[in-house]
Amino acid sequence: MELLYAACVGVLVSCGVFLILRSRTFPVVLGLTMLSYAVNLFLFSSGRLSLNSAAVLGYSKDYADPLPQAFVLTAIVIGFAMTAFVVILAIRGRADLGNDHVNGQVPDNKVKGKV
Amino acid sequence: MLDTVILIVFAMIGLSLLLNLWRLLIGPSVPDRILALDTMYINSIALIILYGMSMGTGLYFEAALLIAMLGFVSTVAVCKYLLRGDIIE
Amino acid sequence: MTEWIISILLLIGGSFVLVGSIGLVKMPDFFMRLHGPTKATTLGMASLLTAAMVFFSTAQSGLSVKEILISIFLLLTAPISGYMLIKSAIHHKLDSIERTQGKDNIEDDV
Amino acid sequence: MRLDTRFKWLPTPILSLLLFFVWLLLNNSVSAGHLVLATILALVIPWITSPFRTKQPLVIKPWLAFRHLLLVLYDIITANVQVAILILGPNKKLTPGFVKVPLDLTHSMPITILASTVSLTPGTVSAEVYPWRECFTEGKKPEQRFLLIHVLNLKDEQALIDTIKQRYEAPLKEIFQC
Amino acid sequence: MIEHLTSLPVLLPMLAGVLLLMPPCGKNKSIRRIASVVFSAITFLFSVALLLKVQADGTQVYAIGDWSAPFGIVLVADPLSTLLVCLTTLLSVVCVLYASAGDDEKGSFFHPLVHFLILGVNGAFLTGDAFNLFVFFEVLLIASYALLMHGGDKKNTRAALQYVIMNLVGSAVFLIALGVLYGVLGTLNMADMAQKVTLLQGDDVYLAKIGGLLLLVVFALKGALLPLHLWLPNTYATAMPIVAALFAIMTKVGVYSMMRVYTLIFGDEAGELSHMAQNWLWWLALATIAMGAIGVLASQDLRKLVANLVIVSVGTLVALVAVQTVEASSAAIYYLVHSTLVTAALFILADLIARQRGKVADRITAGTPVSQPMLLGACFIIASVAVIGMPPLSGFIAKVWLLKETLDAEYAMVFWPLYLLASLAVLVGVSKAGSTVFWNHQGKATESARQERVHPAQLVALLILISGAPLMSVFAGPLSEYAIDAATQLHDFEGNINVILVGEQ
Amino acid sequence: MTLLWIPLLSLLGSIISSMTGKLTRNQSTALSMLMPIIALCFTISLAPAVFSGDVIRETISWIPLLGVDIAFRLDGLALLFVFMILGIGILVIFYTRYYLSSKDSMPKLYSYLMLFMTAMLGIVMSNNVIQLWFFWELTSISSFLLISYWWHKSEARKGALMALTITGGGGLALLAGLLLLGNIVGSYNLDVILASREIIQAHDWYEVALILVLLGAFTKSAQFPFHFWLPHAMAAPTPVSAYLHSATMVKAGIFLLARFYPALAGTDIWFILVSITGLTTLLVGAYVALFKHDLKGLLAYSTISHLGLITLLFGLNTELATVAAIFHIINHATFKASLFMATGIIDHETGTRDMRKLNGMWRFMPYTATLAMVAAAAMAGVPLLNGFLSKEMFFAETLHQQLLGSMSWLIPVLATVAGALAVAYSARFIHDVFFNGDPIGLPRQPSEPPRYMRVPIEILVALCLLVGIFPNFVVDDILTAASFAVLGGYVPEFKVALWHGFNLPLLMSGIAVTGGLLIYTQRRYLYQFQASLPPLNAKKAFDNSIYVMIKWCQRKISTIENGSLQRYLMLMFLVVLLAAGWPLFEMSQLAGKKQLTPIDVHNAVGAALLIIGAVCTVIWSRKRVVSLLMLSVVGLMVSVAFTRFSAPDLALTQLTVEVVTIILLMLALFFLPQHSPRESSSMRVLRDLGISSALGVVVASACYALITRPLESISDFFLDNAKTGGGGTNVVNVILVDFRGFDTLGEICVLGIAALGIAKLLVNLPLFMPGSDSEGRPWAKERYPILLASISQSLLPLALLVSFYIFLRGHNLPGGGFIAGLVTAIAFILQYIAHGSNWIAERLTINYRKIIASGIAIALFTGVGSWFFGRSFMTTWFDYFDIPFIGEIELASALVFDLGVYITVVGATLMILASLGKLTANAPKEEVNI
Ligand code: NA
Ligand code: NA
Repeated sequence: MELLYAACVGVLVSCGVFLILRSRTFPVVLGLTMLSYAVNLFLFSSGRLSLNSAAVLGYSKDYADPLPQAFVLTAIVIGFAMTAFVVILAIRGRADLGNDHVNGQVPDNKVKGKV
Repeated sequence: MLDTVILIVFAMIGLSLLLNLWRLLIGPSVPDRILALDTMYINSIALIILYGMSMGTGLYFEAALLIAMLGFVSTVAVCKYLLRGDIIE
Repeated sequence: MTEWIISILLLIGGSFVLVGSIGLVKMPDFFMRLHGPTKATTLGMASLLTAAMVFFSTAQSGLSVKEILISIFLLLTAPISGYMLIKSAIHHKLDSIERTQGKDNIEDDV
Repeated sequence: MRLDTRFKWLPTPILSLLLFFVWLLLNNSVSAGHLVLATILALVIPWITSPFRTKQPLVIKPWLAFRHLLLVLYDIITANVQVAILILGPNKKLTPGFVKVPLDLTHSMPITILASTVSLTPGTVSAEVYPWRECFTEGKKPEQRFLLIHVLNLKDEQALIDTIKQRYEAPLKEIFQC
Repeated sequence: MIEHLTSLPVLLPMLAGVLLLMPPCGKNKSIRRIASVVFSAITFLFSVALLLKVQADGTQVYAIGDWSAPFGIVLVADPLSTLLVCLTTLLSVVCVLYASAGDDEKGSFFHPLVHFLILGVNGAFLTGDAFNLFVFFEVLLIASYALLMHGGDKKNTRAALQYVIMNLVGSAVFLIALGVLYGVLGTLNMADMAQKVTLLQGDDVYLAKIGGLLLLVVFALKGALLPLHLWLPNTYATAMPIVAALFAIMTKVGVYSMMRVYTLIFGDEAGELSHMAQNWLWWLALATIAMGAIGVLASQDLRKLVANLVIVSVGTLVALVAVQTVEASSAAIYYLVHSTLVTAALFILADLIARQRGKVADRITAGTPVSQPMLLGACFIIASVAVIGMPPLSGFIAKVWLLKETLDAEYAMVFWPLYLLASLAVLVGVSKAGSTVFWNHQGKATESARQERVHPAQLVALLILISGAPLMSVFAGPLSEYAIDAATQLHDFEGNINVILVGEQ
Repeated sequence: MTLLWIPLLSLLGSIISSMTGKLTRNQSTALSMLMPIIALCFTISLAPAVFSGDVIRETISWIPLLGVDIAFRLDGLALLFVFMILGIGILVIFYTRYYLSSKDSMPKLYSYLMLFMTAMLGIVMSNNVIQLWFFWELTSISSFLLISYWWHKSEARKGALMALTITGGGGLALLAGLLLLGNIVGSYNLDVILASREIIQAHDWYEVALILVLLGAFTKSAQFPFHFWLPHAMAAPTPVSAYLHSATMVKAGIFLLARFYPALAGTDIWFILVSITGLTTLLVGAYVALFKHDLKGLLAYSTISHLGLITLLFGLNTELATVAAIFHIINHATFKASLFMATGIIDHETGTRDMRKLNGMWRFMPYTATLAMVAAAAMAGVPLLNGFLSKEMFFAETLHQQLLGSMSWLIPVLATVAGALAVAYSARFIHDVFFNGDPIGLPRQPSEPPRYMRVPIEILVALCLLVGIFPNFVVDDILTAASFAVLGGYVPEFKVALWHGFNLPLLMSGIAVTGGLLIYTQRRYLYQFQASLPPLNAKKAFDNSIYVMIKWCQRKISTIENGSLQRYLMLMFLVVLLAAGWPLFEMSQLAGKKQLTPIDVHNAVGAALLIIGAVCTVIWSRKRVVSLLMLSVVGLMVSVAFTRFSAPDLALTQLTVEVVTIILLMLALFFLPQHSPRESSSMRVLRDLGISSALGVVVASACYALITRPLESISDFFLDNAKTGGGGTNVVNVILVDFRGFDTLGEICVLGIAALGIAKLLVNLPLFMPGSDSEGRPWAKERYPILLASISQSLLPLALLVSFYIFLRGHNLPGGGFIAGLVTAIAFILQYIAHGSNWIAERLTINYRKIIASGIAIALFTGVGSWFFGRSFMTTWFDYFDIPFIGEIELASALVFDLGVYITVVGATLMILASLGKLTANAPKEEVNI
């Protein structure tokens, strides 16, 4: 299971990073969201994986490490605030600049094969 | 026996989820995909409830409850988007 | 005894959920696909939740009935989700299969 | 049809009752503390949310409503078995169709309940309420409304319309007295 | 109150931010301005009080919620962090004062956002917990995002978008780093981490190294170290100048964090991991200086120029951090304060000049003369002399000091020529810019530009900053003692552990 | 009185004169001259002690930790320079009174001049090398200000900039050199450095330090090839040129050579560098001076030449040469300053300095002409004048050296050639200006200047004569004292005399005079030859090189900072890859020793869903809606994973956040274009794929390495103390509101600030609102579907109830303020979706700003509350109360804190959505689809 978990984190990172490297704001925002999923899973796993041991006293024999869970909670909330901001900023950017390119302008050389 | 049954039902839900994913992937239309996603939400409730039962803990009930409530909101929001574009107008 | 009840309820629930998803995949057009998830899945969920209710009521001390709540929620919301979906399908003018009757009952919504 | 309640402090008795029970359900408890809390919530929440409620007809016949609820639940179960069979059977046998059911109900809440019922019961899903609200001002000129439904396996259109009107719409009219 | 002094630099800005959103500050412009200035002044005074206390009684450790380290979050006020807190709060006084002349009304929520930014910066300086550091980083970042858009235009939006996206990625990296470190060390209190690092064995060492290097990436991004500096020039050059002036402290947060992490956690005691980033830091710092110098020469407007000066200062600071000796750190501390004040002053000056030059604004080209050449010119000369590092102002002392302390470093033979050449580039860039802007006149000023006068509030703000350079020079003696004291404590592994974890003074 | 007063008085003078704007010109001048005169008198009072061989010292502690002190010393060399600086300074101030027109600001020039004077005094009196550098750079700054005094003239600006660049660069080299010296001897004290000749010259860094110091000296003293700034500095007012660019500042470099002579000189490398540079400068300066038509240009090059001469003398490494050098410093200062002043008079009276126009001035201003001619004769080295004496000594010294081996004869020959050239340009100065026919097209009718304008020149010319005729009487003391200082306490036998008999130097002088006159008379041929050479314009070359450099920088910057976020991000990801990947390769084994958990089928399904969802989000990223739906699958599966791995709180949070995120992204979908165009080339895609998969692999490996290792963490403390110390059984929640409540406080601040920021972003936002969807379908007619509207109304109370439930139980069971807040917010968002923002606005008049503020305030004040119980911030309190009938209940301050969280979350979330909603509610949708 650990391998599967790590693989999932890796896939999320890859997909997130790939999307972040796109040129339009929407995919970038999607990528950031995806990356934050990956990061949350990663941070969460720093307390190791444990089954049926929620850190609620009296509900199980041994308990998962609660500290990373608290960290991830904070991270999720902060990530949410940041995502909200960047979404609205992207909208603002589109409104101000007339396009949704992350660089604020659509490159002239849209010729294929040219970066 | 219950454990076996739970395993079987797990498999059924797992299969359902895969079927949902299949529909989600092939579409063909956006409403099709939304429908598949909505069903996936509901099937996840089943999954979580089953987890709870297999672990013998009710700690995950609220998660299921929230999926029930919130999956609906997402579905409605996406549909509203398809219909009107602006979801909060 | 309760184990039997729980098992049967679970199996029924699981089957209905599965049937709903099968319908989702199998049916030929969107409108027909909608039926499975709105009905079969909802009932299946109700059955599963009842099983859970019985399970927790017996496994732990005291009655556990809060699972009903999820069922209530689903019963309240599933038709509306279906309604919103079918509205968007109509808006998108999705094709229904040839033999669908009464297509002219649909009004153009724009 | 009545829109206003008897008690100012209890504008929506059914809702309050629902909240009261839901609270107890959520907490799995009928301890004194929760009873008090449930009562308080059942009174306070409707009061807080009252601005967000449009005036709706009141349930005049609660008992009838309860009976109707049981009937619908029964129908849901039977209908689902039927639908399951339809789904698992060969697709070719199915003859889907769209049906327009004329409505006698005028208010949105009863219409919603009817549409939900229809969606949960035999092979039908509510699709649209015609005419759209944008073309129709509530309470002004009660125009004829239709409910568009999609039927999974349509055999007899008129029979279906009659069933819906009699089995589901009529009780609702009575419950809400409209 | 006195026993809670350590928490006040964090709590007061939060309180200020909150109160400024509420009536009567929320509605009334003048009340809001007065309240904001008063609040920032109070925060500054309490920070100074904390500084005095730290000087008198040694490092202060404040356990939030009475949960002692490593379990709870502690605030650690040592000479270095307190100094930076004072600097930050001073900057905030200047900023709100300056903005009260009218800039604050070019968008909503300026004052609360400034206080929230200060909250984040002070928190980052004071916290002794790595995850809490992340939280405060985010506080200051989100506030900076919002402030960046204050009174902005289209260019501004574009820069902000890029800045935000890069920093979001940075935050993700930060979290991964924290995850790795927690996963290896089982703690995120920095002193505790330092202690645990010494006990690492086997492959765990390399996992910790991943965490440490990723943290370095994050701090390098915040601090604008090459090649992660690319966000800075546009961001600072398009932000409203007073905001950019305030941002002068933000890159320093990154550098400060580097100092903390790479002296305490991965410092001398860290065994295999000690000084693991030194080589990286060193070469990146050099490249940053070079890049900044090139940028200074290339700049076509004043704000861009100052932004590049910020990059040079970051490179210089990081080079000093990389030397990792007490002496170099003390030079870094002095240089940090100096460069923050001076670049902030230059941003403000660029703004005042731009206002008085009308259409050409702050572009380095012939244009209409400023309407108050004596005042602005004098201030510009002072700031320039300071930033170039010429006597008699603070820049000269910083330059002498940092050259002296890098002489024995491994790479001095690369650093010295590079740094001196960069200084020359800065000299050429700044003097060329100044003589063009002030002396190369062309065309007539528009009526509105001609009537533009420095507002008294702006003047006071400017003078506070400008006076920093001569004061830091005159009081270089005591300041240098303070810096060395701060650097000594920064490098004192045992002492830090004892104070934070054991609670001994 | 202490030494400090000398520069201090001068500084005081600078400040005083800057404030004389309201006074008359005479008053201003008098006041300005006062301070230097006092300083001069003071210096004179100190002179006897110095002449007797004492060195006066004065130290004030400044930055002891750096070894930087304010330290002054007055020895013979310093005394000589102080006399020159103050003496000529006073004369220049006096002269300036008549030179400046009424348009020019006199206080400003005086102030700058005296600031410069301060700096010069500081240099020559420093006893600490860092302090020396301090004043060294101050001369650069004040010289910049003085050259650009007429800043409206382009050449003044450019000349100032050039001077600053060259001398500033040299200054940096000097600093490096001085720091090295300080490091070698372990002190910045000049006394120590000067006494450490052996240590220094034996040190590995000696050559480097020497070169650096010489760079400083040569740039300042305009030695070849750094000489070109000096002629352009002539854009300054003539008094400034007289003072800075002949008598004092350019001598600072020479002073430096003299100052460090005891420590640095005497080696071959010193000889080679200094003498070759001096010789070259001597010749180049003298040669170029011949061709200058501008009077000041001629004088500038002549200055360069003379500076070269002095440098050469220092390079000759003999004691007598050094004495000669010092002597020539004095002589050059007197005649060159007077020549500049004379030029100033000519310029002042005629309006031009062009020698092609200036002819026959003798007739218009015979008195001035006489003075100028005497000074020029001194410059040429005519007997009876001071220039002759030092030049004789120079010639003599060139003969005595053997350092070029068999080619040593070259030096006297070249020296003679230079002497001839000097005679030639001096002759030109005299003949071309004062005789040579009638003036051509002068702007002004010339006449004698105001009487007192000539006084400074008279004094200086008198000095030339005095020194020339009675050298022993006038300069012996000071020359001895200065030489004593330079030579480190040893003065050779020297005799400054008018007549040494017929000897080789005299012959050389004779050849030089004859040759010079010959060159001048035959200059036509020389001019033709010069004209045939390609023109060499130093200013253009300098400007060009600066321009080229700046263009290069701009190109570099624009290629590096090309505004492409993808580039920046790629760099960042590469750095991350390196940082995280590198240590992975150092590991011996990735997997740890922890017992692994087996995979079960539903986990596999979940993982499959997650992975496929993620991959499809990427694949369909250009079909934005579909991509978003795929992302939802990922989000859902992440929540499911949290439940699976025992994190119910996380699952709840993730779920609620997910919904709000989706809604936000729906908004983005509407306001942003519906599709992403295909923009990336295949190569680009391949590159990105490479980076992203590498990163994925690295992070996954790190993750795997972590979770397969056992962990010892501090968490047991939380598990042990949650109930007893925090009063709750949900440890995660207790951590959030108690152990690490500070994080949570920060977190809600982030949320609140984000909401404020978003509201800020939305002010005056011009939105693109398409009138149809991406496939061109117009939007549906029904804005608020009827069934949705009524069902959402019914859900609201239910959702509030649930959120209250979740809020209340949070401390002991999964839930809490944040989740509850989001549930409430989502319930309201549903109302927005179902009814629109106008409908809400009619019913709910809440200022979200205040809500957020009060939420944070509640949390903050809960924390502060503990102060009143003498505890630190955020110390929580809880207790159990037995209430009759109801039973035991727990009251905890953490609950109030959580309430703050709840309120902030509701406020922030709704503010974000409501602000956008309000903006679009009444705006018409456009019929265009962009
Ligand atoms: Na809207
Ligand atoms: Na999220």
